[in-house]
Amino acid sequence: MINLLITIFAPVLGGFVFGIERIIKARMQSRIGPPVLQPFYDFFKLMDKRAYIIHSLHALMGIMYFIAEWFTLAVLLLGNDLLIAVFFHVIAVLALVIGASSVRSPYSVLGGLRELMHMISYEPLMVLMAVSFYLITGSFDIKTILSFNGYPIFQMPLVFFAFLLVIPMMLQKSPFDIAEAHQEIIGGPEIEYSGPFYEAVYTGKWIEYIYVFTFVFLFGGNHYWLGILLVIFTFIFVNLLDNSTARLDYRKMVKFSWFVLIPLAVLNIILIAMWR
Amino acid sequence: MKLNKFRKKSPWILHYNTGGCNGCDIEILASLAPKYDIERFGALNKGNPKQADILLVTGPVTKRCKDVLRRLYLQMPEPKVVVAMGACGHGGGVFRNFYHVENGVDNIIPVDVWIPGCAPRPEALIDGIVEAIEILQTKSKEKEYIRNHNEIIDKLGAKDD
Amino acid sequence: MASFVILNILIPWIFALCVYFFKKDIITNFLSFLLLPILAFLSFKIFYGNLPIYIHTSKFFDILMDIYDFGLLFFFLYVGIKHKNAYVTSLALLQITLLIIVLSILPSSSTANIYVDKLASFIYIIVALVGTPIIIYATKYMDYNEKNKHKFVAILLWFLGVMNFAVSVNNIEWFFALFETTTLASYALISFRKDKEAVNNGLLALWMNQIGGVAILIALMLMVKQNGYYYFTDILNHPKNVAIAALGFLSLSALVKGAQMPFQNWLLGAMVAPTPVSAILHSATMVKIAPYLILRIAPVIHNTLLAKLLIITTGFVFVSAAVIALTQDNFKRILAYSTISLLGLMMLTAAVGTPIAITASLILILFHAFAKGFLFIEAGILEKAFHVKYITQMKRLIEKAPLTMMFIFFGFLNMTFVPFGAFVGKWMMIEEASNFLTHGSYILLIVFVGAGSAFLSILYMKVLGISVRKAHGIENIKFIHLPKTFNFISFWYYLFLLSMAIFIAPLISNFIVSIAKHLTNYHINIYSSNLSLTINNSTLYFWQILGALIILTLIHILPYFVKFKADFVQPYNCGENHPKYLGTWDFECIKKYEPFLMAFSIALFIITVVLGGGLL
Amino acid sequence: MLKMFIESFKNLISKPQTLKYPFEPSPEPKNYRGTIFYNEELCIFCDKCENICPPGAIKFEVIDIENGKKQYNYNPYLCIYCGACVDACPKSDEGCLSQSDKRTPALGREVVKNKKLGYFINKIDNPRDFEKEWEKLEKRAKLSREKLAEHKKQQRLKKKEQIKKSN
Amino acid sequence: MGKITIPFGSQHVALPEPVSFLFDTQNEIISDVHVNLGYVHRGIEKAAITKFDYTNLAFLLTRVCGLCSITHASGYIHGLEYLLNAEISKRAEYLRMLVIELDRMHSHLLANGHVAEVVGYENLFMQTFRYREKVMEILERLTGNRVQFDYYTIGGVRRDIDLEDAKEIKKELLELKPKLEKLTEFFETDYTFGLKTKNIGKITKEMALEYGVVGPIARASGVKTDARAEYEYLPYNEIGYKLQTRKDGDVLARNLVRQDEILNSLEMCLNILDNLPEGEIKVKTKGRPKGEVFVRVEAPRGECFYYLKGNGSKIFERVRIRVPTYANLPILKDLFIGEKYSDAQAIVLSFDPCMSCTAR
Amino acid sequence: MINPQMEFIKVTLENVKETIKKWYDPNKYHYVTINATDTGEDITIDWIFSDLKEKNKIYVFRAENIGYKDFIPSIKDIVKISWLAEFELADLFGLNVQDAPKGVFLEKESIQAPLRKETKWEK
Ligand code: SF4
Ligand code: SF4
Ligand code: SF4
Ligand code: SF4
Ligand code: SF4
Ligand code: SF4
Ligand code: SF4
Ligand code: SF4
Repeated sequence: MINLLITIFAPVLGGFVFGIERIIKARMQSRIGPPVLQPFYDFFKLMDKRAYIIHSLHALMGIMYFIAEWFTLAVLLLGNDLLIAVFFHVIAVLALVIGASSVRSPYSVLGGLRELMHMISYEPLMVLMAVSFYLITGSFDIKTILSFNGYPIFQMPLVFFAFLLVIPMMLQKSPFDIAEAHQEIIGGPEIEYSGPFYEAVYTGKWIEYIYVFTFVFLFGGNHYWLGILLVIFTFIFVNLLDNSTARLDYRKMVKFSWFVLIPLAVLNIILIAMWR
Repeated sequence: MKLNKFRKKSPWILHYNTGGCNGCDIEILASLAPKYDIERFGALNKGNPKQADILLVTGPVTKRCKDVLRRLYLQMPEPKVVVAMGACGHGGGVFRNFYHVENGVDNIIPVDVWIPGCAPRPEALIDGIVEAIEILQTKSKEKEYIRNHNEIIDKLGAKDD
Repeated sequence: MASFVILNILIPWIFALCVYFFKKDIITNFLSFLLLPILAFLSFKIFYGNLPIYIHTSKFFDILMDIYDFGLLFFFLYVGIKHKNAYVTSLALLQITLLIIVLSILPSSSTANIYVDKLASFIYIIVALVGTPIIIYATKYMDYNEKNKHKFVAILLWFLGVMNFAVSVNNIEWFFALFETTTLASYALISFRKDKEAVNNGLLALWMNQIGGVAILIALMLMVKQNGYYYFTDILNHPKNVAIAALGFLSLSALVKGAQMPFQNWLLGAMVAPTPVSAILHSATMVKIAPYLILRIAPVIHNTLLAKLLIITTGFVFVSAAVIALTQDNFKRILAYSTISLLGLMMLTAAVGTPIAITASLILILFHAFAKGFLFIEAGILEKAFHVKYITQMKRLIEKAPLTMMFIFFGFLNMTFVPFGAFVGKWMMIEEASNFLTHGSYILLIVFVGAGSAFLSILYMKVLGISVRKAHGIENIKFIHLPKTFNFISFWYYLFLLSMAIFIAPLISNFIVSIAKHLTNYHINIYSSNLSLTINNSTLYFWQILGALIILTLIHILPYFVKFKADFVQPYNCGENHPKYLGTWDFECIKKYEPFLMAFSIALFIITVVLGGGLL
Repeated sequence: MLKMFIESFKNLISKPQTLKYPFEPSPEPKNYRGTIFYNEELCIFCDKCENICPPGAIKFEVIDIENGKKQYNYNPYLCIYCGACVDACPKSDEGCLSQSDKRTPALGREVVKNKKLGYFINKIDNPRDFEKEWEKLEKRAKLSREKLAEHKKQQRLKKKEQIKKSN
Repeated sequence: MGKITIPFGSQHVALPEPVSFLFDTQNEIISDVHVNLGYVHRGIEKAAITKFDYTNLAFLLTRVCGLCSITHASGYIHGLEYLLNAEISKRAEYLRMLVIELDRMHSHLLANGHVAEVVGYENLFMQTFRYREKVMEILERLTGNRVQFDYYTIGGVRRDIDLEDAKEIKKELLELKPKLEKLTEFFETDYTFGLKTKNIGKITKEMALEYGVVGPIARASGVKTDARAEYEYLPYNEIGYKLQTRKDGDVLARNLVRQDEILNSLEMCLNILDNLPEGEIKVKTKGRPKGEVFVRVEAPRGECFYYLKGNGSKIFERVRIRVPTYANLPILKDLFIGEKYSDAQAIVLSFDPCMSCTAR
Repeated sequence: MINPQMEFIKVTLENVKETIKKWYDPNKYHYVTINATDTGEDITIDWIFSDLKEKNKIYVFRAENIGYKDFIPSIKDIVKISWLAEFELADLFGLNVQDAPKGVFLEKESIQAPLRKETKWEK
């Protein structure tokens, strides 16, 4: 039931998370920052803009991205398989990338290509994470994991660590905000969207927050307090990291993911597998 | 629900220097920084006409910049306001009547708010933006045209490969 | 039932002869159209008939086969000498020597020479449903300024017959003959255009595949020497006794046939031939022998070192072929690399050998056949009707060739995305592998599968990205009239793929699981209810399938129909109006690593054969 | 990276540095170079301010050629607040021309009027006309100058003639 | 097939002013560059010899560029004073140096902050600007405007500094000092910042000499050049000026040279405030400019060069401005080749380019 | 007061390249810029250098009495970066400089050769 509610209200929830994040970020930079409801103000303002598009395909892909993100979240929360949810996420990426590449704007195209590099960096790790959950709890089922009497975080610390560093890749945060790279490609895939169509992409990102933090929550097993604690910790950590690093190159990101994070996760999995 | 009240709360800015001395531009930077932090009003420096509400223009508009300025203006979705910052933006400021200067932003695109000063303080910029969002709220979503719209659109046409 | 099998094998041969001799458009077209219902009917009849079927043949056929073998090998020798190709010549000589040795030590056996089980008939179905349409397509394709249409179609027809035959033989010595026949057929097809490049590539394919032949002969020798078995059924019935080295060599021949790195070049070279050749090689025939062979021996090698090494080798190929594909700019070459990559995956899953893995492998074979056939057909249409060969030329394809673009889009979606078969295969595989994580190779497997599919997705998205790129609205789409045949074939595949995706749950749980069950004799934990698919404890719900399908369908079809009422603007270019060139990344630096990947795959290859085969 | 990590955390828990302008005032420092104020009573119409003004934000228009009566017009939006006019004004000590330390408000929905800003701005109602009107004024002022010069020349000639006549 | 042309400018978030680079890239690696730098050409040199006379020309010339407005004024007015043969008081000289050095501090902080911003290090940008605001406050208090100081005037400066202000400014500067040192440390030791800036856009000493690079860019490559040391226009040797150099010549070295100079400027400001001589702030000058003079002054970005030619009338015959970016730009074009597009922003902004003075 | 040590070296358009080539050493001298002045009838061009070691020293290679149509050689093979100043001469003075395109600074629609005395600047 609660899953259904979260799924349905994901955009709202994500908006709040995003709003809080903007404040936290501002505070870390010793600014006051926008109000909490700022994302919603943006949302309604964008609703009210005149629609400008490059062509219909592009605009459509923005909307499809939003739908796919939402659907992915539904698959994660309402289905019972982590792995499938991980694979579903690719659809959202597809919509985003196709949209980004469909316009003749170098920034958008580069953003799309960089988005692919993001995908290659986090997708295998997500699979490994799902597998390690299976290994510990004996199921890919989110409900089983949440009723697992144990502390997944303590059994898979390395996976958690790797995931902690993958989150910036998924949420486009420094040092891995490469596809969005505001100062380089001015938002990348989303640059050409405007008005109501941009809104779809914009809110799609909020849902991504919920999607990611759901995974973090799972690390608490059936100790929900731990899950919540982890979510808060991750949230703060990711923002601190965002504020204390420069943006890296996409090559560095891919290398980092492949030569540091994935081996770490694999190591952890091997250790658990042998331990059992 | 009247959506236009939200325009006031999230003005996204596109900034373009059309050949001023940079004095105004660094004040824009300063107003992003902690001391003034215009993000308090939800303002973001978007750097992208497609998602901007306020076109913040500095400088007297040199001959080479004017087409760029037009393009940026045309790429912004309505409702939009144009804020000309600094003396340059109004009649060219100290560069008035120079041979390579178009004498202010209003000669190229319709301006809604002029911020006086050379360079204006960030406070003045904030005042200007507050003024701009008031105007933004009253604007309609109808398409806005610039002088000689069709001619200019033809002139600005992009090439394909 | 036996007669059906024989008909199934012979009809393509007969039709081929007719086409070859009559050289009449009507006859060619008619026969190729006719073949589709005939083969489809026969193969389904066999599949749902009483299996397995054993057909005993008289001694006469054995001798005939031997003679045929020698004839074939001497022909290779002739080709080698004629084209002054040392590889072909020496390999042919080697094969002849080995064959003589094998024949001299071959004991006589009473096991049936032809053995058709569910796996074989499954391949029949693929040949019928995927291969035949390609021939129909070829009849039209060859009308576009190509020569020797009838000869070409005849070879294709014959090829199908050979393929059908190859998967039905039980006798490994016969299998060798047919294996080499497919080699011959591929040589004939690849060098069909007779220009220098074509002949060279044909020779390349020839000698590389000959290595596979040699491997089979060595395997035969070892097998016969160890315990005198040289029938698949015998091997399967007495798994304990079989020389693991022999199986190693058999897998080696599979790897060669499956164009696994470092032997990928012959399949890439096949590009120079008319596109139907690629289509048929990549989808229904030839390369499918590779996973077929592994599947055949899967129950025996299950859980051996050989299997694990095979997993690593093929997994490595799966990833690295996908990576190398990123650097390519020829559309057909990209498809070829993705075939190599996916063949790796198929063999990997087959080598795992657990019932679910075998199911996964079969799913992959089926879906890959359809999707790849489809894609190559579209590639051919692109080439002939739109003169597009390189992905740089694919710019604005969505406007120039909307329908073809849509089909390509769908084909690509089928290759990796949820809920299509390729995804289901991978998902099953990871689910299954998660149970065996104490084995290092299975963790690697998961990494390989995760990484490889990510790379493949990137590849497809990159290509799609270029083809949808457009400056202005997709308003003035011109549906260029393509020949009816082309459209028929395209829709044939399209609808098949679509319906297979919707009904994927029953398709798998009823159709494919039955084959896997037949192969492994285990109960398989795959069910479907209400079109939802359950594997072990995980379920792919129908609403998920449907949702994904709707989203993807919307993504690839809707652009043609949706027109937003909005103002159009130009893309942002810093306010400038530069003439601009927008390609895509060619991943230049990966090319630098290509030799390393190659070297690594060679090393893996040798390790597989040497260690896996227990030669040390 | 680590240092900044800690710094960010410190910032998070300490007070932000932001000024709450416009909700709290942020006055200009004393001596800020703000709007130029004019006091017509003290002006001797020497035109020094007009001549030195770099952008030409001060324009005197001769409205009565007979008497040589001039009107001070000032465009605070064109002004670069350099203060050169005040420096040049011989009467600035008395306060004929002075630079206040307040900013001019932005020109948006309405024109903020003030007697001290001279004639021009008090005549304009629509902010959108501002620039155009100023351009016209510039032309008018130039013309009136020429006319005045012409007039003076005529008068001088007349005087000369008168002197001649009287002689 | 890998070629993608990426426009960078004229309107781009990472660029404060209009200049346009068109990069041909291959996998984001730059293979060719086309530069268009004439966006800001307004015709100042022509105006300087027609519309403006020597009394109000300074107001125009400070608006050549907002960041080093004081430098332009100094370049012009030093030249003018030479032509008018005007000797100015010590106090005025010291006050001039005070504002020039404060201006250098704010300009350098801006440049460094901007580099931090474009490498995606938003917080470092914010911190830099937070401290820069303090300098701006001081400057505003001293001159009456935050950007266009209009502080120089013929024969001296336009405003005096009163005792109370001097004390307060000194206090603020002393407070600022540890913070700026901390900032230097951030720049110097930050790992990710180093990844984006070390060995990027490298200029060797030989290259720097060959290309005639000036200012912090040259000093970052180890070339000892600084107009403050090479050209006597203000008594810099009296207030503890030190020439700062670094060796690496990459983006990071440029930032660090600036950072060092900020600290040196801070020292100088403190010295000036301690040893402020008494005297008039402005002397009366006579006559009209006649003759020609070449002036070199050190702007934050490097050496700023003025050529003035007067013919005894109120209006000059020729005013030539050569600004540091004008000298530094040619090397920039060659520097891009082979770098990644994602580093291009940092390279451009580490030059702290000032197009409005380049094109004038 | 400043104290510039200006050293004028008279050159002609023909020998300027050789003179500079013989004299120039990037390790000793710093190229500043090229400057032109319109005297009303003809043009004076200065190639300006400064000294890296010696204080206040400025070298000026001066070519006088140059006609508006004269061909001006480029020194970009001696000083790599002189092209920018040469482009400027071509644009702002409308001179005929070796290898210099027009339009780097000026738009086509604007007035041309603005820095000549004869060009009226007010609109
Ligand atoms: S108004 Fe003044 S400070 Fe602003 S750009 Fe123009 S000249 Fe510079
Ligand atoms: S590192 Fe360079 S060559 Fe390698 S894939 Fe990336 S862009 Fe291509
Ligand atoms: S006192 Fe003033 S008004 Fe009278 S002549 Fe002198 S400058 Fe002119
Ligand atoms: S302050 Fe300067 S610009 Fe303003 S009116 Fe006075 S002289 Fe003119
Ligand atoms: S300078 Fe002073 S007195 Fe003279 S006209 Fe101007 S305001 Fe009047
Ligand atoms: S802060 Fe943004 S708008 Fe301002 S100069 Fe920097 S990039 Fe440009
Ligand atoms: S370097 Fe540029 S900004 Fe600095 S003083 Fe010189 S012209 Fe002005
Ligand atoms: S480079 Fe730009 S910011 Fe710097 S002084 Fe010149 S114009 Fe001003």
